[in-house]
Amino acid sequence: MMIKVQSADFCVGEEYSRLRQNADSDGAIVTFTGLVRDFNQDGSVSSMFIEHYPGMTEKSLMKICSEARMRWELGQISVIHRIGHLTASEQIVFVGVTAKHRKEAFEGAQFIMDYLKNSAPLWKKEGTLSGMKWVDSKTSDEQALTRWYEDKQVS
Amino acid sequence: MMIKVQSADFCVGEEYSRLRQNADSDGAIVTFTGLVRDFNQDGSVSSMFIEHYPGMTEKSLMKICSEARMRWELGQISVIHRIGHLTASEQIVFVGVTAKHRKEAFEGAQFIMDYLKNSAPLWKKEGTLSGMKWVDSKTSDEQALTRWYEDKQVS
Amino acid sequence: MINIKFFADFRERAGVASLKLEQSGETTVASLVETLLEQNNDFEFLSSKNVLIAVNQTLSASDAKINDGDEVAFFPPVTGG
Amino acid sequence: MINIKFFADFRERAGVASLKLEQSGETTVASLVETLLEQNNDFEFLSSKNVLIAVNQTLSASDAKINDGDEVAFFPPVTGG
Repeated sequence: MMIKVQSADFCVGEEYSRLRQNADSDGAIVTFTGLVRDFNQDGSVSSMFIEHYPGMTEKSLMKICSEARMRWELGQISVIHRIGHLTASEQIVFVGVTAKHRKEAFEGAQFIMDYLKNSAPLWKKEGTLSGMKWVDSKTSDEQALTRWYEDKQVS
Repeated sequence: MMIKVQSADFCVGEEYSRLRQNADSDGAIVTFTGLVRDFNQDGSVSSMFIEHYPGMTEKSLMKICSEARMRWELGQISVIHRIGHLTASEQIVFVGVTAKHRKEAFEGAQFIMDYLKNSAPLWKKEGTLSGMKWVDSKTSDEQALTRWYEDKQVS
Repeated sequence: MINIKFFADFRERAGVASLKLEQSGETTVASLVETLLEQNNDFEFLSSKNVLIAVNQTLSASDAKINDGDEVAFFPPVTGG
Repeated sequence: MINIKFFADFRERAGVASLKLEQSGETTVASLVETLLEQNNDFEFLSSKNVLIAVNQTLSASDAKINDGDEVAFFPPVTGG
């Protein structure tokens, strides 16, 4: 389990190689990368600032990954979240998961992203045409969680 | 849409970069990579041979990707499947998808893999302790398809 | 002329990767299979349950129509990915 | 002493990132919020519906118990990822 909260960019190729190197007998590797989109609900986004709660962010990401491990048989897990100033089309977040089978790898990665979006203490401020503005949380992100409720819940 | 059926290995980092470069306003990139696992139901796998139906394999993969596009708003799609001789822990298959939102990217990539496993004319022969042996198709792969049946079916 | 192809396990059991069969007028995959079985016992595997059929590289059922010049392939359930 | 932190929009509205509050004996987050509201109108945002609370860096409810030395954070719904 590798958790990083950093202002520096990351290289998906390198992260993938690290996961693969340690994948042992796993046959499936799924990666998710989130990018700054060059638009959103309120108009053109030219830059972004991501604030976080130092210490708690890492703790929260660790907890989400542990919860994913309790639900699926997962091998390697890597989560990287960037903080600070970002510009359009930059990489924000990376989640990589290895597993014996593809279903576990897909679901594990998707679960981690859904919970990260809803419980990791990170906040986006977007630079739009009308100035810097805190991004509102989306109900679609809350809804995304409901599919994982059958079993148990990450607090 | 980029479909490749090749004996050469591929580089996930490069494939990711190509997807990202053309991602335009997409905020999510999901990649899946399948590896030769160093074991299976019947004992240790040391090598593998993948046979395909030249022409139909490409046609079938194109059809699966088109079907995925009809169900989700997807941006870039890349599918690479290797053929010929492979050894343990080598990369077999790559699926990469970009989309505006993560849900679409995850589901699109998972859908493509589920249908590829069940309808692309490719066959694995594994070198086990007891000689080369054609791999049996798995019921779990057929079951994986059922979640996509709600809408319509790829023939 | 119908162009017939076998893949994987079926190719090995048939002992050939492809063969051509004289055919005049429209027929179906099912009657093509009957013709093959009459010709040679090695094609016995074509009567098993797990036979996938592609006509001109598109998955098809055994009642699919075939005509002169068509390509018909027989193969076991796929195991790629 | 309770160590109080604010993040994002709340940090800007509070006008401070953190502050310390004298506290003897056990109390709850809810009564801590009352104390803050009595002190300063700027903390009005703490009575809105969308306030997330973390006690010692773990998401908690407003009836969570807090003691001397605890860290209590208030922040709006998260928007990372």
